[in-house]
Amino acid sequence: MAELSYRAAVRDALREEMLRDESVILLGESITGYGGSYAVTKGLVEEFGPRRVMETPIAEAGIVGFAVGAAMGGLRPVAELMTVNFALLALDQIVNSAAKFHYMFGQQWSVPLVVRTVSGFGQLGATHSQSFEGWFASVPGLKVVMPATPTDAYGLLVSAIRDPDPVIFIEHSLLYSMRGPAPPSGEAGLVPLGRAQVVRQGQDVTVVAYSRMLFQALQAAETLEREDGISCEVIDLRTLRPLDYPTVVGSVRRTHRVVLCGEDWRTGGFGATLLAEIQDRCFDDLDGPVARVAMRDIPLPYARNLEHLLIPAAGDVVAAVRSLV
Amino acid sequence: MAELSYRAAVRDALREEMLRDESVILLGESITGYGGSYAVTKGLVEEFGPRRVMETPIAEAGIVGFAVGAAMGGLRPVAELMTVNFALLALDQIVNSAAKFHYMFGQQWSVPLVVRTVSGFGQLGATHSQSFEGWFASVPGLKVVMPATPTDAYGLLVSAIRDPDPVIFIEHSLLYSMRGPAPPSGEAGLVPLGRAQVVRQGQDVTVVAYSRMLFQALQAAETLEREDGISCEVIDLRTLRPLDYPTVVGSVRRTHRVVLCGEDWRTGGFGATLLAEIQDRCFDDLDGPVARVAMRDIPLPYARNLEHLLIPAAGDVVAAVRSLV
Amino acid sequence: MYRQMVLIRRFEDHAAESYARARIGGFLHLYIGEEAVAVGALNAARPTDHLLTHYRDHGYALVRGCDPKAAMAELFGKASGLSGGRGGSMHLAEASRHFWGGHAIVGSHIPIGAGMAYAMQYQRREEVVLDFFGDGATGNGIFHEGLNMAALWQLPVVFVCENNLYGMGATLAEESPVKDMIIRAEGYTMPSRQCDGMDVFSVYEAVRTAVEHCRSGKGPFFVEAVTYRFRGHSMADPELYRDKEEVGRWRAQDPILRFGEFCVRQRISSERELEEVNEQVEQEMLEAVAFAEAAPLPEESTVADGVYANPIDPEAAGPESA
Amino acid sequence: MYRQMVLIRRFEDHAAESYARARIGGFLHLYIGEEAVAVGALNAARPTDHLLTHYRDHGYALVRGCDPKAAMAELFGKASGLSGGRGGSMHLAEASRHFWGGHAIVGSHIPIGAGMAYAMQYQRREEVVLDFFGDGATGNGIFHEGLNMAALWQLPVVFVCENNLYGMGATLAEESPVKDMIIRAEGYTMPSRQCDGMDVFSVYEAVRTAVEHCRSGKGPFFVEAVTYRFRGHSMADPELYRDKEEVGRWRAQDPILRFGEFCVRQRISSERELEEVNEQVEQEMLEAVAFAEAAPLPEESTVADGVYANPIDPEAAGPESA
Ligand SMILES: Cc1ncc(C[n+]2csc(CCOP(=O)(O)OP(=O)(O)O)c2C)c(N)n1
Ligand SMILES: Cc1ncc(C[n+]2csc(CCOP(=O)(O)OP(=O)(O)O)c2C)c(N)n1
Ligand SMILES: [Mg+2]
Ligand SMILES: [Mg+2]
Repeated sequence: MAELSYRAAVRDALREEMLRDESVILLGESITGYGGSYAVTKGLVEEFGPRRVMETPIAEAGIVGFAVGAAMGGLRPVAELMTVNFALLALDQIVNSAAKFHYMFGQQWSVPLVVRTVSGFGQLGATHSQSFEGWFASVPGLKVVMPATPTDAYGLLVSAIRDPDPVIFIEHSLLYSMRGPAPPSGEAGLVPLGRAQVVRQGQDVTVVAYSRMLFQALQAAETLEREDGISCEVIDLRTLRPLDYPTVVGSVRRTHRVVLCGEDWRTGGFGATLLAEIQDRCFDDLDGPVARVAMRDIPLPYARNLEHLLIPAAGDVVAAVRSLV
Repeated sequence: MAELSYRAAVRDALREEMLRDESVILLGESITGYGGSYAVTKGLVEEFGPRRVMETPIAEAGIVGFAVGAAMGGLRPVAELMTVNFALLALDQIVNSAAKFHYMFGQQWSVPLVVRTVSGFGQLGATHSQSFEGWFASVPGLKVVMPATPTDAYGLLVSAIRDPDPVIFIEHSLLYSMRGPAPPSGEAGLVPLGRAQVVRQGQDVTVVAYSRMLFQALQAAETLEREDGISCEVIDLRTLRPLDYPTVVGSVRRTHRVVLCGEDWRTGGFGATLLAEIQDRCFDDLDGPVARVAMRDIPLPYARNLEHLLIPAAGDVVAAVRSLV
Repeated sequence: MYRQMVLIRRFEDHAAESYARARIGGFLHLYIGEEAVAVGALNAARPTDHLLTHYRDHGYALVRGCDPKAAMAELFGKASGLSGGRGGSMHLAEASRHFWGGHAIVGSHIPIGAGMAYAMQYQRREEVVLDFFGDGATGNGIFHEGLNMAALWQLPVVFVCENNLYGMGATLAEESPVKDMIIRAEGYTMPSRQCDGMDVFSVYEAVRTAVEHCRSGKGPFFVEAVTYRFRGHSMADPELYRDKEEVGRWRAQDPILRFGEFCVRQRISSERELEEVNEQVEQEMLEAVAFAEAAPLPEESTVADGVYANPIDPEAAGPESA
Repeated sequence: MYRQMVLIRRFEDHAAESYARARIGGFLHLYIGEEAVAVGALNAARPTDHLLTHYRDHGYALVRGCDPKAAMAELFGKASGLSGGRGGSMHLAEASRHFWGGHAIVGSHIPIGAGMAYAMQYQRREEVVLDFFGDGATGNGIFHEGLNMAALWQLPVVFVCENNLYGMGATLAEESPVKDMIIRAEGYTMPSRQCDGMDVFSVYEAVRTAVEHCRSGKGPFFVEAVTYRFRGHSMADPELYRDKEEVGRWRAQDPILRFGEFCVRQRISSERELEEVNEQVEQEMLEAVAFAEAAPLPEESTVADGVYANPIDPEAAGPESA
């Protein structure tokens, strides 16, 4: 079976949608000559020209506002924010413009916009190593997608571009070079928004993850199987809003134990959001508290040894599962 | 006993700190001639002059960035953001400048800054009726205060101004005219950051609230006592970060049932944050799921009847408590 | 144009009165005194040109041809309001008339207007964009980002700064290092024109020039209309920051009086004819208020409708597949 | 000044080499080619004047007098680094030398500099603020907000735009409607001066004028230094967007060669003396690297220290009071 990288999968989705639909345009910082800070859009300006692949000033709020307007004017913009950290500068446009117009103006128009951005770390320092999916996922009107595999990156991005609502699409810098099976091309490769996937079946504990943490969870599951004989069911959420509760709840009802994995801060991160929702739906099914693997509440330090201490890893998932069983 | 309004309590705290310490300055939009959009700073520019009460352009990010710099230069700025909705525009400066410098630069300096802002609603429309305390409270390096009473507004604001760390101080527009006992003046009126208060003692259910929801909770507690004979313990958090877990946990261990009250969105709001932390600390003490009273996940509509449907009220607290008992 | 200005004035008088009767809630920002700007500007453009405004939006809506009944019903929070009662005074819109809303976050619609202009240019459509905002908005970073992009990409968008000399309570001197807003355009080498916002002709000419400039592919244009609001910033404003004398001086410049006198002087209309217009409009406004009063509230069962254009309900999708 | 330029150059050569050996991680933005800007500018100011810069900050730190050992140790993520290993290359700082940091969010330190300048003015202190940023930063709203406030309140801050003709990969023409950054200052009627950023004298004179202007209470000043980075944006940059020929043309303008030739021509120093400086500096840099290599890592037990200056631990406060 053909393989491709997560990076190439994102690029393929962009390219194919641009070929299919002339109204799809890209815009962002250093996405042309530089090819994108993670080389995702490399080659696209050469293929589609600067009218469709727009190099922008360093102006995150302006980029998203501009894209909202372009969407209202009939285009399907895909705006790249270089990393999710800089999305803070665009938050007003995301929350108060993109997410609100459809409802607030009485459904007169929608904002078919995709904001692509990236989470991740690697000695980048405190301002460049944050994860804000919990914040985005709390905003009514937004959809939030965080793919873990090339197949999902491709299939979900195509769905996001075709969706009439604003979608925040968060990639992960440490996954770009990861390879996986190439998705079936065209419609067969579409992955619908709002559907989680059970990536590994198991009976003892439900481990919920997304993006990079999926692989930490899978690795932990193998360790636990081998060393402790614990069977983990691993769920990849893929879309954080709207969230596929039937899949999560169905699993919890069978295993009665849950570990949630994320990279954002423990206090108020997406793990807290999900914990609360699971508690609401499954309190009587739980044999113990829902465990969370998350970032400690510290601005991520630069020093390699300190950073290493803080970044959630497979070992943390193993420890969390063991604490429950 | 002398009474004063929540508005006057905030003003008194500002005024007294300005009299005590020349390095305290105020800045914000329409805080001079207009007297502040909620008339909190009325009269202060006349008393202290425009050097200490600065009218700013409409530039939220700039205001907070400027205040961060002023703090680094030796002042104690209190920046007013007209409402918490506009704080979205300043989020980068709050999260990446104010909250990070102390840690990221190896503790070389701190940022003694207070950002005063306001939550609330009243047919103001979707962009002007939001609550973001859950977001702020998730940021390491920030302190977050939401007073409910004049006494606390006074005492906590004085503490916030004297604190060396950045504090987000969120008032409530619907409380400004509320009157309460005047705080003892001077040091005796200080209320320390990070301490909750048990406002009403009870045995059956712990009801955790802050800001306006405290009064909804107290009203609900009376109804429940009267109509159902249920005894509620009502806790006013006052500070959301750092949070006074001993007080909350101590109460939960006695009552075994909890209702959390807030005005931000159910999904990912502060209620979810708190629920997760209580679950971590008290799972075995709980007789049932932690209930939440929160805003439904809808951009708040303008129409009075629709808005009324959505805003958390005492009746919702009553229903939540009844669902547990 | 006389009729349009009177329409705005009388609409707002009734709105203010309905606000006092608590039929309208929240924020109500009146346009009284500034009517010549919307009337002059929108008459200089085509009805298909795209329109975005700040929250002080009643005037633009009415000149754009929105039904005063539906506009008033929106202020009353009724289902038949322009935005279904969801938006209120600050969020009037009528997409079919290319009126894309009042926007309540100061300056937020400036890059949005630039983006719409790009969409027009991209699709080789003829419409240009008109984007209105106040003097206060020019201090915000989003103003800079929007103008910068429009200049960089030479987009067909007219930025109209309604300089009414005040933000909310801030005077121009308190909020800006420059008195003339057209100086702002210099940092982008964007052509600009200042005009008298109390004179409908002056506004018309400036915006006419701007629209033609844009439509002929020469890029964005910046218009400053110097004007004055006769009322407070919103109905909640106690107006402590300006004196009666100053307001009086500006009231003497009332754009409706000025234009009315001009019409009579030039024998375009008689005083009687103008009086008739006033009366017709008043009648129409009484009907609009009556309509808004009688209109049904939004159904409570619909409160959650429309958060998404494509609501995806995983609960409805059945058990997962994998 | 020759020594300072060589110091920066050699420091960064070693940093690049250490990055290649994976002793330094994350982002490493080199200043090579731009040395004349930091050297010219900081020599025109007092050591007590406040300094804020963007993430391309090694040069400023060294000219300000920070110990190269501690700077290199910071790049290595060691406890004895300038910021205790918490900051890394982008976040050097030394408060005791009034160097308030490299800042990694583009433009974020621009209003911060304005605020510090206000604090100086307020306290009637003599220090002025120097705030350095790139051409790319001028497209961001925060640039506008910061300059606007500085102009409005006439603050003692010198904004130095290091125009190296590129953002990350964007050319000037792609990111800005104006080629000369001093045009940006016009929207605030802020005085400005353009200078040759490859010529240490040119920078010195411009910044000298600016600093005197500020110190004498005349308000902010904008300096544009046109310069060029000889290396990629950061070590991760494949540099696909500019050709060797262009880089070669600028390398011929190398500020160190230019200044060295000048010194020899004017008989200020002999070639031999310059060579000696080079060798001394090289020696010093070898020591700095050796120091950084040998320095201890931050203690893991300290990882949570310093999130707050006043950590309040309610758990430690004992049971609640009520
Ligand atoms: C980003 C933001 N900050 C603050 C406000 C509060 N606010 C509403 S209107 C206004 C004044 C705007 O003045 P100007 O742009 O001159 O428009 P005018 O009201 O004079 O028409 C302010 C500060 C807001 N709505 N949005
Ligand atoms: C707000 C923000 N957006 C994007 C980035 C990513 N980024 C880092 S440096 C850079 C280019 C900056 O160019 P310029 O200001 O000219 O400085 P130079 O690197 O040329 O010195 C970009 C886009 C960032 N750090 N912050
Ligand atoms: Mg105004
Ligand atoms: Mg540059």
